[in-house]
Amino acid sequence: MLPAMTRRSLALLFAGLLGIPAGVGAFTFVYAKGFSYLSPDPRACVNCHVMNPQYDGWLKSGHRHTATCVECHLPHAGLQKWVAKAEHGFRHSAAFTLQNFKEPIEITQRDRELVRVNCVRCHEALVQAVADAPGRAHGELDCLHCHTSAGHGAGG
Amino acid sequence: LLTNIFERKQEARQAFVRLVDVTEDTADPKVWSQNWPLQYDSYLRTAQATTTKYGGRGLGASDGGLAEQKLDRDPWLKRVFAGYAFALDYRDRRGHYYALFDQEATRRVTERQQPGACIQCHASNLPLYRFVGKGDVQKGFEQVSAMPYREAREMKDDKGQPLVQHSVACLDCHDPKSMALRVTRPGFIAGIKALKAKQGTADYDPNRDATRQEMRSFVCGQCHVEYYFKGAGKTVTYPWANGLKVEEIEAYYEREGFTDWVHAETGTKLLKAQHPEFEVWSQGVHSRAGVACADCHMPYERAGALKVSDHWVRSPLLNLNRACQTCHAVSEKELEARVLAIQDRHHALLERAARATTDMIDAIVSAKKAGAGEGDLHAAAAQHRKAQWRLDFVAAENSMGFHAPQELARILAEVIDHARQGQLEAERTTRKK
Amino acid sequence: LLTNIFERKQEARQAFVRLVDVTEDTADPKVWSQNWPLQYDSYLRTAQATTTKYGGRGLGASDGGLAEQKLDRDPWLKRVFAGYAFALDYRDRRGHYYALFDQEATRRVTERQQPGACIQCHASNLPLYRFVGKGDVQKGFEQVSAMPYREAREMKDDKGQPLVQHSVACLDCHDPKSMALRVTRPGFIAGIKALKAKQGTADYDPNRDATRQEMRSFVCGQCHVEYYFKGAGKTVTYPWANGLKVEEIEAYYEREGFTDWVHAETGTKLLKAQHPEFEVWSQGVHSRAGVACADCHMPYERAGALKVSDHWVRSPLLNLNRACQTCHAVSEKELEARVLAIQDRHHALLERAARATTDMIDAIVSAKKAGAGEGDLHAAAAQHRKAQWRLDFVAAENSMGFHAPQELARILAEVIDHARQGQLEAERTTRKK
Ligand code: HEC
Ligand code: HEC
Ligand code: HEC
Ligand code: HEC
Ligand code: HEC
Ligand code: HEC
Ligand code: HEC
Ligand code: HEC
Ligand code: HEC
Ligand code: HEC
Ligand code: HEC
Ligand code: HEC
Ligand code: HEC
Ligand code: HEC
Ligand SMILES: [Ca+2]
Ligand SMILES: [Ca+2]
Repeated sequence: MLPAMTRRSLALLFAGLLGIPAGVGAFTFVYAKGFSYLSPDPRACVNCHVMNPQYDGWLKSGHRHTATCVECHLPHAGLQKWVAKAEHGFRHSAAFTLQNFKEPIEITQRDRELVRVNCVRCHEALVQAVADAPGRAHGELDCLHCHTSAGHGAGG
Repeated sequence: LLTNIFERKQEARQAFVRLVDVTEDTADPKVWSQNWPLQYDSYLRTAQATTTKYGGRGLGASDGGLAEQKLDRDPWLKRVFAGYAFALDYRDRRGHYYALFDQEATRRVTERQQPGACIQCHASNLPLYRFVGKGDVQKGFEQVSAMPYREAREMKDDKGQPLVQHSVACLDCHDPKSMALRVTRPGFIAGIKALKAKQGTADYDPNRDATRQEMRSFVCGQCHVEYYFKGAGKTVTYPWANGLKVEEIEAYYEREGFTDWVHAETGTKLLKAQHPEFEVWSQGVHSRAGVACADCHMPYERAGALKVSDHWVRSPLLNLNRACQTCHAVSEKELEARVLAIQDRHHALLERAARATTDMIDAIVSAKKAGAGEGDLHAAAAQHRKAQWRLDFVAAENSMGFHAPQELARILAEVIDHARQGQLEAERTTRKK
Repeated sequence: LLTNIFERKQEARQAFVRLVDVTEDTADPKVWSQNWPLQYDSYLRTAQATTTKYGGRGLGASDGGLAEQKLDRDPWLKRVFAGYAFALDYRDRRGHYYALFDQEATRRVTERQQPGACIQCHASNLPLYRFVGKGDVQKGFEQVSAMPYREAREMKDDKGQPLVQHSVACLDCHDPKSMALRVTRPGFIAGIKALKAKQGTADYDPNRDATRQEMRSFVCGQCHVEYYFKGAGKTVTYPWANGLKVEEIEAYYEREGFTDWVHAETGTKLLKAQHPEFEVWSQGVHSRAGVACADCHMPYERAGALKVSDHWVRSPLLNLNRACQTCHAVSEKELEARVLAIQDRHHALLERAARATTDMIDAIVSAKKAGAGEGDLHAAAAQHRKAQWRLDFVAAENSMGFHAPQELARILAEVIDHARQGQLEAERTTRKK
């Protein structure tokens, strides 16, 4: 039996090579229900208890009837979507398995912007008059500046 | 639901069609209203009289027609402004609709000589500036500032049309071509440039360099700021070259050797502070968190299928759900209670600081009666100048403590320290004898 | 790998297994550790020395072994406490591990006579109270309070086992049967009851009536509070019958006609304020929002799949992500900057208030030198008493302004007002002559 460290690095290498969702190797992937990433079912995301707070928040939010996790957290243009799923899948599964992530979990800048794009995607009609200020540095209105709890709290 | 959203999209298609063309010469908001009726309708509401516990009392309780007279409500104001126009007539603020009207009506203008500089923040004045400056706004601004108030106010263009007709209006905050936010007040543009230079950014131009979120505060910072009229040209100037903190601005004035007026009772050379909302907000946790003036004073409101900015600029306490609740998920009652907890505490401390200041004035007056000369009262006068500047900086700020509770309490503590030391110095002169 | 995740899922299910039985007599945390090793491990960490800009400096920079000497860092403390034990030795606080040790080591105990009352907050003392009270904690508490310190400290049970061996420990905050939070300090139980009565709730019992969230602050309020020793019995008493605000507590003491000591230089009868964290927190926006001491000082941390409370009770600045980020979605750097903005502003104002107070002391001293008698100095003494009470209330509070920034700045403003007026009164006496 190989020492833990080597096992991990091997698995990561293996995952890296495959470059497919979940990353940390087929076994773990299945075991951890990594297939979550292929499913729009919110419960899928919270196979990882580390995300229970966000799931609980979502259950309280006005969006529980209208938007699932992936609606906000994954891009919705064909290819991009699969790339992001793979990237998420790898990063989250790896982090979860190695337990080397910072808590509370903090959304990355990239994902934050991704979410914002999804807000506008659904609410375009409503916010078309305000969503952008053409010709100005950082002209796009940051929905999360006011709606931080959207998707995860009473505020939406 | 989806169909629901779909229908909305249909409606929305027709939003903001430019029916009329608006240009740099379109000062009249009525014209803009044809393109942007929603914003115009709320803008007109600034004519409504509103009241909150400490907010501006639009209707003149004390004398009909005009806003409430602060001098009657807080008699100590008369005392600390002795010898200055503000001891004559000093009222509550009210909605933007009244900006021009109230300026003309105040006895500070009707009974005292005032310069054209006053107009910078009380009228939609770009056409005036461009006309006088022959196309050059900056030149026009400088020349208008130096004119007597009435002359500037009654300027007419070549066709004999009056150039100053409208209060704060669309043109002042929006680029008529793109509708993007912009700042137009020469005083602000020069002031923010000097501030950024001090902070290490050379040649700053807000209309070019500011983010959208910054602009949502800058447009207000055009007017809700401390200012003075510099030199014989009476150029409206924002004293920010040294920073925005109360002592940084004070240091700026000391370097300039500037004085607004001489106190009638004590003979001390004093400074006047005006509505430093922008400066005070910049010291609070909301500004740290990137919360802009417009976030609270012009929150989005849902108008049919559209979300638009509420142009009824007013006290957020009249609109807590939109102004606060998107960020603070607590009841309106609790939000109001939090504001009042801050304001009541602040108000009591302000009264205490005012008492210390008038005690100092009493002491200097009786010292003079007892024969103390200017030389003897030098130390007392120095304290009077510091105390008055700080007291006024807080009293003239319009949020009754909310914009930066700890910072404003800190400044009031300094008022008391300087006022009581001024009192000590004054009493000592009589002891010396 | 597989096993790694497998373990996670196991942990997730497993609850506490009771390996040993703990009872009201189990003061030793080592025993509890067998059932709750995670909490015990973090609890032990309170022995570690930590430092933040204004937080308690665990290691004695100024003299090895003990925490840093405040009297050396802030010499004005020596002056304002002249004639009192606190002018002898007054150090920074540090972790709970040291509570008992530091109390025995202070010169306030080694060189001054102190009562058993001191032990209420520095040791796990329920066994002692029950033993002395023959099973009745309240009786035991009263009798122990009246004893000389050493006698109480060295009490032994019938088997000759020392009754006081442990610093703050599990038993003090937890019911050994259910592990539920509980308050055990007689002083707190009586104090909160009096406070609730004033607020209209008769016969309040925190262990019966408090919500869990309230208990998350009450357990701390057992000790992090202002107190005094009432009467000859030296009963530890929390002066809350009139409310928790600084002036409400002052009014309580005036009604009691209580005095802690007489100032050596001025002869004024003064009050001592001790660590009013609970009282000050109750005036801030966090307590309004229902944020408890434990939320920030004992945040949950994930140990595998379990969530446990971090029993390494310490400065939240050492643990910003868990202490704050659950509620504030901003970077740790920004959070620290917000705290320091509050603390730096507060610290500068505290220094200003201290200067005003020592100036007043100087003035009274020279007035006495100049021959002023007690009668002449009556008015000055009244101001001295008010100023000192407020200054100490803020200085003894341990968050350097954070727990309630505006309220603490407001109190410091009042310190300055009273101190400078005391100075005026003192100087006037010499003028009268
Ligand atoms: C294999 C376990 C696991 C699954 C399944 C999982 N996550 Fe995560 N997720 C994590 C971990 C661990 C982190 C923390 C990673 C870090 O901070 O580096 C995380 C972080 C995140 C973040 C914040 C960090 C970032 O990348 O921006 C988001 C958003 C997120 N997850 C969304 C989702 C969504 C949506 C799903 C379902 C489609 C999902 N997760 C499924 C384990 C998982
Ligand atoms: C309506 C949009 C929306 C939906 C639906 C949604 N989220 Fe989020 N999520 C957000 C936003 C907005 C943030 C960023 C919050 C912030 O900036 O603090 C976020 C942040 C996160 C984070 C990072 C934690 C943080 O506070 O930064 C995780 C993990 C996460 N979401 C997981 C989920 C999971 C799991 C689901 C489904 C149960 C879900 N989200 C559903 C909008 C959404
Ligand atoms: C400056 C604060 C702010 C920002 C930024 C912001 N909103 Fe809002 N939003 C509000 C307020 C205030 C309301 C409530 C309006 C009302 O109740 O009339 C609101 C309401 C909404 C609503 C609900 C309308 C309804 O059904 O009641 C949606 C959807 C919405 N915003 C989406 C967005 C999106 C998408 C963005 C980003 C493009 C965004 N918001 C940016 C303040 C903001
Ligand atoms: C999958 C589509 C979708 C996405 C993505 C989405 N929303 Fe929504 N949202 C809706 C629907 C549908 C409603 C309910 C109908 C309505 O009010 O428009 C809603 C309601 C809201 C409301 C009204 C309050 C409430 O809870 O009912 C707010 C505010 C809001 N969304 C903001 C946001 C923000 C901010 C984001 C991005 C973080 C976002 N939405 C992402 C579809 C979406
Ligand atoms: C976080 C919310 C918030 C922000 C940001 C904010 N304000 Fe305010 N403002 C308030 C509140 C609350 C009051 C108190 C209103 C009252 O007493 O009725 C107030 C009062 C005022 C008043 C007096 C209003 C009246 O009715 O008398 C003015 C003028 C003002 N603010 C201007 C500004 C300017 C200019 C800025 C930006 C530089 C700003 N505010 C930023 C919340 C805010
Ligand atoms: C061109 C100058 C100018 C600009 C730009 C301006 N204001 Fe004002 N504002 C005024 C004047 C002048 C008054 C007082 C009017 C009066 O009392 O007659 C006023 C009054 C107010 C009041 C008091 C309203 C009341 O009901 O008491 C608030 C609040 C306010 N402004 C906020 C803002 C905010 C927020 C912005 C930016 C979005 C802003 N102002 C931009 C000049 C300006
Ligand atoms: C830098 C911008 C600015 C300049 C310059 C300015 N004002 Fe104002 N003025 C304001 C703002 C903002 C308010 C609303 C806030 C307040 O009332 O404190 C106001 C309020 C007023 C009011 C109503 C409240 C009161 O004070 O009675 C009057 C009258 C007034 N100004 C007259 C004048 C006169 C006269 C001058 C020239 C000596 C002048 N203003 C110059 C910005 C300005
Ligand atoms: C005191 C400054 C001020 C004045 C005067 C003003 N606006 Fe605005 N306006 C704003 C601000 C701030 C925004 C928000 C812009 C942003 O977020 O980029 C805004 C936004 C708008 C928008 C974009 C959509 C929306 O509602 O956010 C339109 C259209 C608009 N204003 C029209 C007008 C019209 C028409 C007038 C005159 C009747 C006017 N404005 C007067 C400050 C002002
Ligand atoms: C766009 C977001 C946003 C809006 C709008 C907003 N706030 Fe805040 N508020 C914050 C943030 C961020 C803080 C800092 C503490 C924190 O991170 O929660 C804060 C802090 C506060 C505090 C505590 C700080 C202090 O000075 O005591 C109060 C009280 C408060 N807000 C009240 C209000 C009220 C009342 C309104 C509306 C008039 C309002 N806020 C509007 C985001 C907002
Ligand atoms: C919202 C968070 C928060 C809450 C709630 C809170 N505190 Fe604090 N506390 C702090 C911060 C931040 C500091 C400053 C720490 C520093 O300066 O290193 C502090 C400092 C302290 C200190 C000094 C710590 C040291 O290292 O010197 C003590 C003792 C303390 N708090 C006790 C309490 C008690 C008792 C309560 C409840 C009655 C409480 N705190 C509530 C955040 C909090
Ligand atoms: C009501 C609870 C309580 C009582 C009674 C109490 N203490 Fe403390 N003591 C504390 C708390 C809480 C701290 C930590 C906060 C601080 O240092 O301000 C502390 C800190 C100390 C310290 C370390 C810091 C310093 O002051 O040098 C010493 C020594 C000390 N106490 C001695 C005593 C003595 C002697 C007595 C009796 C005269 C006593 N204590 C009574 C609660 C109490
Ligand atoms: C039985 C009394 C008692 C209780 C209960 C108690 N404390 Fe303390 N606490 C003390 C004493 C005494 C000290 C000072 C120890 C020393 O300096 O020797 C202290 C020190 C501290 C410190 C300073 C730590 C450092 O590193 O500087 C913090 C923070 C603190 N307590 C917070 C709390 C919180 C939060 C709670 C409730 C969860 C609590 N305390 C409960 C008596 C108590
Ligand atoms: C100064 C007070 C204090 C002391 C001393 C203390 N605890 Fe706690 N403990 C708490 C608080 C507060 C909680 C949170 C309880 C809640 O949220 O209901 C807690 C929670 C717990 C829990 C429940 C699970 C968890 O972590 O939240 C256990 C088990 C526990 N403590 C064990 C211990 C043990 C063992 C000791 C002694 C080594 C100890 N405690 C000493 C205050 C204390
Ligand atoms: C359980 C939730 C919670 C925790 C934990 C918490 N806060 Fe807050 N904080 C709040 C709330 C609620 C407010 C009030 C404003 C608002 O509603 O956002 C606030 C306000 C503030 C403010 C502005 C008020 C003021 O006094 O200036 C600061 C700064 C702040 N928090 C910092 C911190 C820091 C630092 C910590 C950690 C040591 C912390 N908070 C922990 C919920 C929390
Ligand atoms: Ca001025
Ligand atoms: Ca005391």
